[in-house]
Amino acid sequence: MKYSAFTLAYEALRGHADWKPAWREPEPKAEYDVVIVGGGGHGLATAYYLAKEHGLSNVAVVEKGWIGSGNAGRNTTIIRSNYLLPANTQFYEWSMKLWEGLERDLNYNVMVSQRGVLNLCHSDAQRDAFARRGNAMRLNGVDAQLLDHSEVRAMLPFLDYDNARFPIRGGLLQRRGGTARHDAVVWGYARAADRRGIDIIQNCEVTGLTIRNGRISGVETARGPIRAGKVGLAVAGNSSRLAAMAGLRLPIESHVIQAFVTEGVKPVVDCVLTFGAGHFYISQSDKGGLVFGGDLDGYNSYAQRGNLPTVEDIVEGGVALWPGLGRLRVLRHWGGIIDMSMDGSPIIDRTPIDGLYLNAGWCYGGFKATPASGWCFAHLIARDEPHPLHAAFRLDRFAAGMVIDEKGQGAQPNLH
Amino acid sequence: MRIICPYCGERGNEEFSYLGDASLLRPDPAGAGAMHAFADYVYLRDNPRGSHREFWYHAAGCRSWLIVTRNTSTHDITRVEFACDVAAARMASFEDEG
Amino acid sequence: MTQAPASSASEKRSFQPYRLPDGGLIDRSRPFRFRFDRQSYTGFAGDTLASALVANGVRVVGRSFKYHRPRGIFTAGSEEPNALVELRQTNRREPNTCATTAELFDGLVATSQNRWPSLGFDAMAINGRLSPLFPAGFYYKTFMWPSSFWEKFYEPAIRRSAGLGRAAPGDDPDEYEKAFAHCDVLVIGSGPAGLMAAVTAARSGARVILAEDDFRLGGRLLAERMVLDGRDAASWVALIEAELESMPDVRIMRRTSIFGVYDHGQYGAVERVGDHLPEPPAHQPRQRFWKIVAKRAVLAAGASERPIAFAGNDRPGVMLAGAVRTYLNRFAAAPAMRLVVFTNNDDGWRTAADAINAGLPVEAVVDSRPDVRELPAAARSGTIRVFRGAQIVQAKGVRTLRAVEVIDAEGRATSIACDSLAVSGGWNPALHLTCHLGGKPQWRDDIAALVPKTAPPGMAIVGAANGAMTLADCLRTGADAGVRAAVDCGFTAKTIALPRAGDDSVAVTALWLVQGKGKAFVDFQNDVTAADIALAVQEGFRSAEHLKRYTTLGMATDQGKIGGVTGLAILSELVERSICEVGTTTYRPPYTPVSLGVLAGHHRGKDFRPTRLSPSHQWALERSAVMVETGAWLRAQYYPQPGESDWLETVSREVRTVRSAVGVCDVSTLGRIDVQGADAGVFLDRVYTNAFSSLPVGKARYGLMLREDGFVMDDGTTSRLAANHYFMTTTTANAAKIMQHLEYCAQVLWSDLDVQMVSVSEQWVQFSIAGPRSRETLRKLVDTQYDLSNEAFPHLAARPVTIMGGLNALLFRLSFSGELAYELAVPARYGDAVIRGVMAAGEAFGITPYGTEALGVMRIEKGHVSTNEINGQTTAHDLGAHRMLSTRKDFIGRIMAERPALRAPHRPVFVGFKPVDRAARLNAGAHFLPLGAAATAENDQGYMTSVAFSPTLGHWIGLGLLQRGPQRFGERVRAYDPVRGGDVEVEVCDPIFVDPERVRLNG
Amino acid sequence: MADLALQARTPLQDLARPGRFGAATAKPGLLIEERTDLALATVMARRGREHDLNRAVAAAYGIDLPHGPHVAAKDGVSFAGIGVQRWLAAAEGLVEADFVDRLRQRLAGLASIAEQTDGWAVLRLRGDRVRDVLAKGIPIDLHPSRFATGDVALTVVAHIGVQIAQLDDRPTFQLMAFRSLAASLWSWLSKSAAEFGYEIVPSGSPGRRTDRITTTKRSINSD
Repeated sequence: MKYSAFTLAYEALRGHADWKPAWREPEPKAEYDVVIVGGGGHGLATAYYLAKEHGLSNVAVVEKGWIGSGNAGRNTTIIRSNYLLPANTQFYEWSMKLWEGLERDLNYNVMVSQRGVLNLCHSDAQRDAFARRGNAMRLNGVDAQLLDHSEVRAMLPFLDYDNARFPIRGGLLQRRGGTARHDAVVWGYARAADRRGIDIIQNCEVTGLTIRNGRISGVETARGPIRAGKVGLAVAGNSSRLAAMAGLRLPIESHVIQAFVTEGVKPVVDCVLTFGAGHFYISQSDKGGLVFGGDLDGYNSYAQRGNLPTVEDIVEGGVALWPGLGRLRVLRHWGGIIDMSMDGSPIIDRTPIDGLYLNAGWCYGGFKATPASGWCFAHLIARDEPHPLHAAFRLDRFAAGMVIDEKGQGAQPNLH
Repeated sequence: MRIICPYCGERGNEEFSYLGDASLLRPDPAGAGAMHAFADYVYLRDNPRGSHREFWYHAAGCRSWLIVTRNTSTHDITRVEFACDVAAARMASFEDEG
Repeated sequence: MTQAPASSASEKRSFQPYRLPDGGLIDRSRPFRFRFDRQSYTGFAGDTLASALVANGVRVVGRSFKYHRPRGIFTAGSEEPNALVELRQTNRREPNTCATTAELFDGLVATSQNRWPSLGFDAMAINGRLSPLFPAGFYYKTFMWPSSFWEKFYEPAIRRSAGLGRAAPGDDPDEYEKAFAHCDVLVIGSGPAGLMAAVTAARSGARVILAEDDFRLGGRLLAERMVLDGRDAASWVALIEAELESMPDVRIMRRTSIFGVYDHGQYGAVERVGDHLPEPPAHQPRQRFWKIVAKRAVLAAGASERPIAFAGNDRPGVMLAGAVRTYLNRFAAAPAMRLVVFTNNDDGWRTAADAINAGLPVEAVVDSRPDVRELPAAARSGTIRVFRGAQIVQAKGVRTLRAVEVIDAEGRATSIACDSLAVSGGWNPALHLTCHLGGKPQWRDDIAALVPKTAPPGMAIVGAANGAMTLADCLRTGADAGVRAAVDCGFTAKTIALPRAGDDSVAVTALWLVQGKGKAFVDFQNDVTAADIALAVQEGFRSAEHLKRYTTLGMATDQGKIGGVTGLAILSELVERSICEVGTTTYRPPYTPVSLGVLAGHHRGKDFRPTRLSPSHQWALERSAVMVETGAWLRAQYYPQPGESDWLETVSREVRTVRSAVGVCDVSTLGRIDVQGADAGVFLDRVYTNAFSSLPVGKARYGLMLREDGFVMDDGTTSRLAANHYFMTTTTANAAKIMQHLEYCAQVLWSDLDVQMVSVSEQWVQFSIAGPRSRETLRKLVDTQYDLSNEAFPHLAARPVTIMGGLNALLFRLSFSGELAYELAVPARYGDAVIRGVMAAGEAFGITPYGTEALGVMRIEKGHVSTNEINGQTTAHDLGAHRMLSTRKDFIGRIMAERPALRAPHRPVFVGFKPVDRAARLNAGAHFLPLGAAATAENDQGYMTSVAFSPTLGHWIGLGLLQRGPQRFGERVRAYDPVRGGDVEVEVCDPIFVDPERVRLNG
Repeated sequence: MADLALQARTPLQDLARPGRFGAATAKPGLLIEERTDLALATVMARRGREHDLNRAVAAAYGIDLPHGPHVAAKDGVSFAGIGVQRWLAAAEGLVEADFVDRLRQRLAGLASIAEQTDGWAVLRLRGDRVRDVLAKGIPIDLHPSRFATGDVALTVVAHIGVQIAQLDDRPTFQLMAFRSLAASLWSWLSKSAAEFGYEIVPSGSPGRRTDRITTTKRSINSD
């Protein structure tokens, strides 16, 4: 049933008796053209675009838990395309364009809210770096505005301007950036993919990859073997573990990053805000909770939890930036496992195994990439050749030196 | 997390900085295929879920580089060694072999 | 508000119509006046806001999130879903504060939230009538057309109606603090199990911390009429408390919530130091954040009662049965005048007994179990109507409960008039802390509850938190855990005699949902009903996490403490799988909400991060220096003089003075590392791209360091003070990073080398003295035996000297400005004296102090790279420094710097820029485009890294990275800066703008 | 230059002025004294000379070098373990040039010596509530059973690296931070102590070095 205000009203009168499951729960078939491992946003989007853009619908998405149980369901919901380096800018801008039409595309309200993403700067050098980035964005056709101190102050009068350790000098604003409802993105893609005939198979952990003569022929799962002509990996923090099943080592470390939400309050901040002199960013959800986060915990981890020093570091940044936050309360904090690549940028590429494709290295920014990641990965899998939008996200770029290092931190993942 | 520094005793992880996989050995820069070996050394990681030997630097303490054996799934720490001791032992074993 | 005069005390007491005449753990001699929604009331010391409201007969205390239904106090604890208020006013306003845990104080002001215009009449209650349009997840299905309406119309409307309370309008005026505590045994909770654990462990000599959320020890014992060792519970608690207080190694932390369990025995706790007072006492924080490190922990957090879902189960007057007892017994406040009890377990009957004991009429007890064995005396005597095997299908009333509909075992309907309904659906162990490190709970059928399956390392779980529901079991498991914890910590612990206590029956038969007409709430605060769960399941949201996320069940401030298990049970019935199979959602920290202020402690404002100050700081302030944050440092940016109109005029004057006379600048922020040892030279050869083992003693050399990935990491000068002794400088930004890197190289990579290093950054204050008159200035400072002539002390000389009559110093002939220049390092404590000395010595030559701006201008004029160019993305080739890459030795980064992409000819290379229109201003961050080319990414050829107005040349100059830059001198390109509206034609040039022949340098 | 006095400034010179501050408790919970008479040097063993270094220190100062985070002291000279084969040597009340120079001479070839006299702000802390004040920042366990006289620790207080040692059983603690961070350390300490009331006592050490220096040339080189 198509979702609309009309059907909602109609169903309200009928006691909502007719709503069908948003996606089926099929048994896995013996064979698919393509198996996507990972039922997060990226995997589901890949499946959706395989069907929509490439006419491939004999596709399964296999997920070890419930769809969206990884980082798709535990991020801070930010979408933006305010990148410096051309490879990233163009890719994330394509993602932004897909976000802007996603609700009508999926017939699902994923609540894309373009309320603006503002990065604050606290020194002349930082402002110049923002100018460099903003100009790069503009050259790539992305909106960017450099705000001075008074413009920031007019926009967000409640921040600490007069007693700050690191005074606010200005900021880089991308008005088209904002947030989207993370769970809805998963469900929207799942429902839309399902409607195009794709099998979404939950509680189906992949336990092995079937490889013969350098070519993949299927996956072993907790629910039995599944044959596949092509297999795409979109498993975020578990990328190294899956790759190891194919005998591959990746330029990736799995790290934990924490996120936080406060109790709901009436609207207080109407944009996504990042502190440039500490590790803190914040936005307010439609339900009223302030959603915030900061830096990684900084060590390899597969445990979905963080530790206190990072909690303190993040909250200190928050209260330093915005002293009025002191009396609001954290309701919940949690950790996600992210696939930190060695240069901070993603990988969407073929692997040395024929028919095995890799979508990984999203660091802490995978959510905003969801549509373009799925779109590009679908293109790569369907055509077996990269689309120009992600051609730079190669697996061999490290050995060749074509790193895409936005922060200039080099090969130390926890610093990106 | 709490790391038992062999010099300073048990401390919170905020006193340390992290460098990652300690099983990597800097390749011989004069060796054949050094470029390839260095690319692997600098960029590729096992990234295991489970036991992981990793470098931590006690930046706010004794400034020792440590090798910590820690389970990345449970965060349990089973061993902490001075990195220089491990390096010395490795060098000694090379010399023994000859 | 001031303390009320004592004479009016008795008068105030009469204003509490629902206060029982005696009993309770309140201090009737200390009446407190408070306000709720502008109405004035009184309560007593020992009350919570909720108990005082109960005593005053206030029924409606809040509105629900979605339907704005009137709600009353539902619990007596931190799991309260309804009675959330805005506590205090203006900048001390705390939204969403549980009235049930807020301690009453004189002058307390609270306001109800999420209603307009008033709590009694809320216009948004219309949502309740429109509720068929707002089922679970309705918003995912609509608001999609037209797309621009989402941000403009739908979303703002949703956001305005969402949220509960209002955040404080301004900065939080209170202080916060952090503290550390260490112990052998941390006991969490001071109910019967916790007290036994604490006292047992403490008697063994173990260091014990007993943390209690409440302001009073005792836990559930305070709320029940129980007898231990022949004493009433409160007296028994007092006895144990006194013993614990007397022990030196026991710390009792009241008003302290353990909110989270973290790796390796760390516990996060918040002590509410001043929340029970109108404002925190002088010199004390509002709250204190404790980080507790414990070898062992005993979790004795008790259990919380859960409701039963039936139509109208949220009506004001419906309250958890245990909470009714708490108000009666602990607070002597009557939540009811005509009470009905609805229970599925034996515990509910206690409420009836306690109500009767308090003299309150109990209309009926409705027990869903057909086979209740024993009834309390009052029920047996026939004064209470008893329904066995019956259910309440509906609670009626809007702003207060008026009646309940009972369907008895035979299916007959009865309506019972009442003003209160005590509900007990059983108890949920408070197992949250056991899950913070990844533990999963398991289902226990006999108590119809989730209990911990595993405990975090070092934690024992006792009492009701572990499903031990009787008092005797609580006491026993607590004492046992106390012994074990002490023994584990190396103490000899004896089992102590357990107090005699009744062994009450606690049988329960699960009942989650009574089918009926009307909304049956599961999550009260978020208005999630049983029908919402059913719809979610119908739509395929069958995993516990999907259910939660689709319906928002368990996402309110109580984080599912009230409705979580009930929701799972209803889900499991709908999908016909056991609760184990359905699984639970994950319990995350914090256990109860924690203020951001306390987690930040005093690290806000200027104390957000430490500030490093140079020894010349005080002097610079006296000179009216404008200070600027440079990493952790505050540095003098420029030194304005009277009559100068703006910073540019000042900076230009400083530059001109240095170039024409002499200036002094504090460069102490550079990292200084003392490197010694027989292999110090070899070591430096390996970390720098260029050679240092060949550097003569008494000389300095500029060095470049790469990261192992081949990109430039840092630069600086290193001097050889003796054969085995080098003095390295790093950039300000990278000082700590380089120290760590060098230690890595020495300890990990080349531990066979004899090299030792230590930071001496703090030992020395270092001044750059630059300009054609710098030698003359120094001549007045440096003791006469030192020859400073160009021959004796040439460029890059580096030697110890004494100055000002014997003060030891290091003198370097180094120049960042391109002038004849020196850097003088002296022991830090003399920094203030020496800067004054330098100024006095240079006075005759017209010396000026100069700040970081002038320093930057002159380095740009000289084409020296700095942090803007060494940004982690540039190679030695990019920076025109490839000649510094030695080909005769290995060094860090050598191999990877040879990767093809790092040597690619299209990489932008370091060059200088001048505006073609000399009046034009340049901006760093501008990108370079070929003249006439479109402003697109394809035409992007590099960017401007640094700019300055050069007073020497009289126009703006820039440094930057441009593709094939060095081959394009004289060519013009666009410096395109759309974010600042800039588009300037610039000429590519040599990056050395001033004195390329280095005449001044060698002067 | 004749009339230019070389006044030394102590790290806390304008911050810690003697007097009584914070809550008006009957007795100050904390007594704070800034020490300005310590000559300090980092002593790092040369590779392969560790045993000789131990012997040389024992011979010169009668002190067994501690191999761990402890301080060994005799006659006003102390060696505090601050890392593997690394010590902070201190001399009380001495003219620092003499101490560090002599240290260089006596340990030549055995250790790398770097003077740190000016690098540190040094506070001595005592009083009934000293542990309660320190608990507000020192993350390590200072309970007498865990940290006793002679123990040393390098750690972090309020994001500031510090070195703390227990000097006696009263107990007196010595808290040190880098000079540039003295003001931030003071911000933390004064706020943390205010609840208990604190008194800043004048430096009890002889020769608070604000007088004009009289030292003569000495070597900065070690070899």
